[in-house]
Amino acid sequence: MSDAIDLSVDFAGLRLANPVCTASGTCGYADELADYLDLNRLGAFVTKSITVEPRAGNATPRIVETDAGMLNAIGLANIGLERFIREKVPLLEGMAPAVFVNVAGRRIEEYVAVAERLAECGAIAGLELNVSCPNVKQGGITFGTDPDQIAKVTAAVKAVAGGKCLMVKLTPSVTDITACARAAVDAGADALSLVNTFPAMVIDVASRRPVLANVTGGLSGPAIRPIAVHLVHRVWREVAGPRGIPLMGMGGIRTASDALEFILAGATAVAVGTATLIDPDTAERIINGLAAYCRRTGTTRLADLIGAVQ
Amino acid sequence: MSDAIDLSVDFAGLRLANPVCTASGTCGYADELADYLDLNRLGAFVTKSITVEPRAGNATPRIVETDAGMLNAIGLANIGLERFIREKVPLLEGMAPAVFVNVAGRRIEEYVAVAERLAECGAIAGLELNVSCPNVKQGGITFGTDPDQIAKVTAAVKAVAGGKCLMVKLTPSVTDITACARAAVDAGADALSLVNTFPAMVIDVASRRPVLANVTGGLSGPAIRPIAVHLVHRVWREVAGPRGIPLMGMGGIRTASDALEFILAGATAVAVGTATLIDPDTAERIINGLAAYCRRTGTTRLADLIGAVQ
Amino acid sequence: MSGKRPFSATVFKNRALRARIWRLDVDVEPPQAQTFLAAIPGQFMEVRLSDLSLPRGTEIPEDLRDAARRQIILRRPFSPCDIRKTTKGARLGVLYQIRGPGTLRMSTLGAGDPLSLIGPLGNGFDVPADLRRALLVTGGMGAPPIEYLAEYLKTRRPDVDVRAFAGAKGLEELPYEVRFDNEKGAILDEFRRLNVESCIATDDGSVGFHGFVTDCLHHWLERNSPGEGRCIVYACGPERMLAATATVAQAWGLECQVSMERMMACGIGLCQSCVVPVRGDGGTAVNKLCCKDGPVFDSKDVIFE
Amino acid sequence: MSGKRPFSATVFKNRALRARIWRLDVDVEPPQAQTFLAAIPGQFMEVRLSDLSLPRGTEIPEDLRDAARRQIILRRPFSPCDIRKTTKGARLGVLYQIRGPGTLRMSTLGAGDPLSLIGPLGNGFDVPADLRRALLVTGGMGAPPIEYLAEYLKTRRPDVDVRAFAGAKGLEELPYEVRFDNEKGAILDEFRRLNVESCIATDDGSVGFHGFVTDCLHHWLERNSPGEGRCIVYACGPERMLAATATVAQAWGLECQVSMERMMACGIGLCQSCVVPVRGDGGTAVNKLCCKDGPVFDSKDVIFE
Ligand SMILES: Cc1cc2nc3c(=O)[nH]c(=O)nc-3n(C[C@H](O)[C@H](O)[C@H](O)COP(=O)(O)OP(=O)(O)OC[C@H]3O[C@@H](n4cnc5c(N)ncnc54)[C@H](O)[C@@H]3O)c2cc1C
Ligand SMILES: Cc1cc2nc3c(=O)[nH]c(=O)nc-3n(C[C@H](O)[C@H](O)[C@H](O)COP(=O)(O)OP(=O)(O)OC[C@H]3O[C@@H](n4cnc5c(N)ncnc54)[C@H](O)[C@@H]3O)c2cc1C
Ligand SMILES: Cc1cc2nc3c(=O)[nH]c(=O)nc-3n(C[C@H](O)[C@H](O)[C@H](O)COP(=O)(O)O)c2cc1C
Ligand SMILES: Cc1cc2nc3c(=O)[nH]c(=O)nc-3n(C[C@H](O)[C@H](O)[C@H](O)COP(=O)(O)O)c2cc1C
Ligand code: FES
Ligand code: FES
Repeated sequence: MSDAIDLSVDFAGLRLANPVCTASGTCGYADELADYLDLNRLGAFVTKSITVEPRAGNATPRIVETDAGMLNAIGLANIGLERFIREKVPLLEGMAPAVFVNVAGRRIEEYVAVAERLAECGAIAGLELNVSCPNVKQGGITFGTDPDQIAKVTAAVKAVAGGKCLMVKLTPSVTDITACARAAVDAGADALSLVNTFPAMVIDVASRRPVLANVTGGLSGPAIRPIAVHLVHRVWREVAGPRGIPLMGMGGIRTASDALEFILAGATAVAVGTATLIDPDTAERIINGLAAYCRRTGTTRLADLIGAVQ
Repeated sequence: MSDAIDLSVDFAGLRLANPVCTASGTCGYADELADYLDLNRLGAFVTKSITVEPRAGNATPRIVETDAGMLNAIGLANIGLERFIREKVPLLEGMAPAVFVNVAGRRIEEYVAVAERLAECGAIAGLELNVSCPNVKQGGITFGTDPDQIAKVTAAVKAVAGGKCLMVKLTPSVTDITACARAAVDAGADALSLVNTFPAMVIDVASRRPVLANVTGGLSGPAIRPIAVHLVHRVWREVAGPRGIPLMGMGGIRTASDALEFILAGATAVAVGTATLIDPDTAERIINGLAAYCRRTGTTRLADLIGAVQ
Repeated sequence: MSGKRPFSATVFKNRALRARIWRLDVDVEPPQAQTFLAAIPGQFMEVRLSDLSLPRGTEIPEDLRDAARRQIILRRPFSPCDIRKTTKGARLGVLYQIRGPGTLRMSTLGAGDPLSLIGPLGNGFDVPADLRRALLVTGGMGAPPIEYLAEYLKTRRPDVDVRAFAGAKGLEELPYEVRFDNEKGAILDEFRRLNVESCIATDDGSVGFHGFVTDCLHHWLERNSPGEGRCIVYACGPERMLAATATVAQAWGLECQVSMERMMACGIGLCQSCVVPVRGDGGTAVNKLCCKDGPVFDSKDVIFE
Repeated sequence: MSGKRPFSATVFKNRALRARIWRLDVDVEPPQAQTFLAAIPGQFMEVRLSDLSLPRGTEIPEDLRDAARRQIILRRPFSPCDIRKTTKGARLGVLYQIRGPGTLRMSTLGAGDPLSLIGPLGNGFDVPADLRRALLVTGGMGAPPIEYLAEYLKTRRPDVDVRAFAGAKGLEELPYEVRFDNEKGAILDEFRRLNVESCIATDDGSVGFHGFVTDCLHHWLERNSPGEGRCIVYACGPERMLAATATVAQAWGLECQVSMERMMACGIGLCQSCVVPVRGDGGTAVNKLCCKDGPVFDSKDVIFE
């Protein structure tokens, strides 16, 4: 790679070697992915959601494929806060990329409890607040669609986050995503990530039942990319750009061109989710592709492309 | 086809020979499609949007393909109310299927003006209110996302619709689609159609410009189907089912199985949009496929499947 | 009447002419064979490519790798470069450039493969009975309908004098067989075989005249003048080239027909995606459909971008 | 260490055994050839099928036509039915049933085509050193790993007595070559070649025993008893069949290993889509991953549906 090209970006004060990150829930707690990808090449690593108590998640089937996408209804299955800190945080310690831990809960106190404990971990650079998981019966999506609730949970977590970068993850299934973005930023969010999955459903016409045991699931993958690019662009133009808040864009990213669409639309970082499930080394191929694009187009600083769509 | 199978459905008092319809904006005013499809086999025909004045629509490019979908930003290009009545309504007169005319406008008075004139045309069975077009700068989507506005425009049109079946078309890009559905039904809608397209954007990374001249467009096609099925199911369960209001479901329907997903989710009728652009005889193939499904599964009345998902 | 439904043709042959320019021949049986044999150059067809496989990863050019991943759904429009009678029906030639996921998939077609087509669609070039001279101008992948027009005129209208002007960025983008003739320099074999004089222009000067094809046309007119009788300029290529051709034609007082390109979702008049603004009555702009009213328009009517 | 990345194998052969049951053989070169030669039966691989073409419309069975249209993105898991050394590396056999858009596309692969694989993945069947008898039970498309296990045991553990019980809905769904032996009636050629006695059961009685394969197993145990030394029942097939096999094994006090199936998005432990509930310490249910902790589990641990 030409050393004249600078892929690094400033993400709310964190220097990321490049903008390419993992998307929560598609990369485990890092160790699962290490066999398939050089984790140290990532811009940032975002863990799957952590809740106070361990959660078994939903019954199977938990996934179903759709045209150019997939539905998941994992149900925030995770090992719980304490086991995470005991077993997984030590593994994150040596990692070069910034580590974000995705935090979920049903009530504000649960978010606060997780954030409080994680604030003590030196290996963790930031928290991503999952206020928008569509696959949990109580809570989850209700926080994510109500700007007041977003503000409350953001402010509460901010108070205990001890200087960690606080990123709030927005759901796309709202009438006005800029209202949610504004609420999070006003309440102290240092960054925003978008988009989470879309509530969706597949019916097996032979059995006349929903395919997923949970009935509905969240749609991700290339199918949703053009909607996600649009939402990133709106949030960038109306909220994040003017306020100097960085965005982590995601939704169907599979190639460097896909990532560039998000960057040009206003994302400082991008996250790869579903594509990692298909080709676990996708993030690395995207990083190489971004460098190649810069070389081809004479771009010396990738950061100059952020929000640069005309 | 076995004569023991009854594909017909009762749609707000209209008897449709089968549930398969065209989706507004993908089938012209009927004559365009006649070379490719036996129009008389359709359940209902829904015209492209009509506005009071003729509209040239947006600049080109007006479409761009995406993964398993496409964006359009036609901008309600149409010949205007008077030319429509003069040139197109006579062609609709002989048609066997029920004809719905899709009505659009920027202000309530415009919807009323169009509806008033169309109420006089005997060839027209119903009106579809497009309160949700994402590709028109003023108006359009703003009506569609605000339950109060939906109620107002619905009530105003209902007052002049002179007994025509009034169907209100909902946008999927809202926090709570059931609130919009309820507003329309409370204001007098006889039926609801959903979903319209999702606001979306594709950026050409070589030129660093949006591909569409209009910057954004509406995403349609198989990519959105699982979201649309979910929304139809929600509206059916929470509003339409209990109130006895029929739904016309659409979004990515391409095969009989796709159509059956919508029917099982609660749609009384289904509309084919993007798939007609690819294979103009799709609707006919779906009708045949529905009959085959009924035969295979021993279903004598297709209408028994409406909302029958377990 | 719903007689224009999609139908299945059969691949006869598919091969690369240049790195990115391929030629596909497909066989069409009756009754569609008849409608294609009656087609006018400039008419096109919509081809379904979405179910075909991608070429192997290594065979996909670097710059198309990301685009190749797009899971396509829409048909693609192509204007035949050749339509001829066979014992069983008709054989259509498609000259195509590999530009994205659709044409990449097209290149994996092999003999015997089925291919779903809709067509012939749109309005082709108008060839009036009193035509005496046809000046054919093509730029880049505007070639196919012009190539067919040349053949069409030579076989059906031997009374018309035909000459061709072909432009491209460079030799690699010139969708013809180039030959070197001792006397005339580089010539295009397709036109030579038809006995049509051709002149080549390339932006990079890699072959033929170094410059625009419209300059070639202009120079030729300066040297030869349009001559006696009705003379029409027929053009297909990038919009800027069509606009320049129209300007040259106008300067010489010649009629000019241009075949326009637009992104098309349906190709049959349903979606309104392909509008071309033309001058309506009283000079106001009116949108026409490239797929249904075109793709061939009178250049005087078109409001170029 | 990121040595398990997707890699490209090359198709050697691909052919139909029955209407819906095909066999694919792919060649794998070093270094992956070594890891596959060291693979344990029951391990699997994730195959990328999304870029392949669909079969012609007419070759797609009626009941799969709608499903065939799905534009797939996920890889598909398959357990090799055979892994053997070649001069250049290893050859993997994949026995597959056409069930949807992925396997339909798989059937269009031809010799020389590249195929992207990840693997070998998961944990295979455990074959302890003191094993004396292996009772192999398969239902439907549970066949491939069991077939490989039979061969694996015969070649690497000649000290173990192996017997197979194969069930299916009917003859057409039995993914083996069926032969008729004058003495023994219908037998499975794959097992005969390995010198493994096999017993067939079909739900419709179209071949072999009319009934469940677990009844076959039970009857056989009644007639023969498990015998001396350690005996393990190895099973792969639909969950209900696995549960029934576990019950029979338990009734006879035998160990039983089952290979489970789940809808898998990734196959490598990232997505948590493939959980199998097992009895944890103290009897509480704990979720294990079918792809990473399995697909082979001790039947005593599994909480069947
Ligand atoms: C009436 C008509 C006739 C045509 N005849 C031929 C022909 O004979 N031979 C040939 O090689 N090509 C022809 N084309 C263009 C051809 O349709 C496109 O090259 C093809 O659709 C590209 O598909 P793709 O998936 O490979 O690339 P895509 O990714 O779909 O397109 C690659 C790029 O090509 C451009 N493009 C694609 N389609 C169009 C279009 N319809 N109008 C303008 N720009 C477009 C866009 O800039 C796009 O970014 C014709 C187009 C029209 C409208
Ligand atoms: C570890 C493992 C090993 C396997 N080995 C083989 C093999 O050797 N040979 C073989 O033919 N098949 C095998 N399968 C099943 C195979 O993966 C599916 O048949 C294949 O993915 C179907 O893909 P499709 O696109 O054709 O059909 P889809 O449309 O994806 O599936 C068709 C139907 O099959 C069922 N199905 C698909 N995938 C799974 C799954 N993973 N678990 C349970 N049900 C499923 C669903 O009911 C679905 O409706 C294996 C599965 C697993 C998990
Ligand atoms: C299997 C799966 C599990 C996911 N789990 C989580 C999760 O635990 N927390 C979260 O915030 N997002 C979760 N997501 C959402 C992704 O992080 C991402 O926002 C979304 O999938 C869009 O990106 P993609 O299209 O690249 O997958 C999950 C997505 C998938 C596919
Ligand atoms: C090219 C195009 C034009 C459309 N024009 C209109 C329109 O004028 N009025 C309207 O209500 N919906 C319009 N729609 C939306 C469709 O009627 C339909 O709601 C949507 O496309 C989802 O269905 P589909 O996925 O089957 O296309 C248009 C869609 C397309 C693709
Ligand atoms: S391409 Fe659809 S109207 Fe022309
Ligand atoms: S399939 Fe993804 S964790 Fe098992």
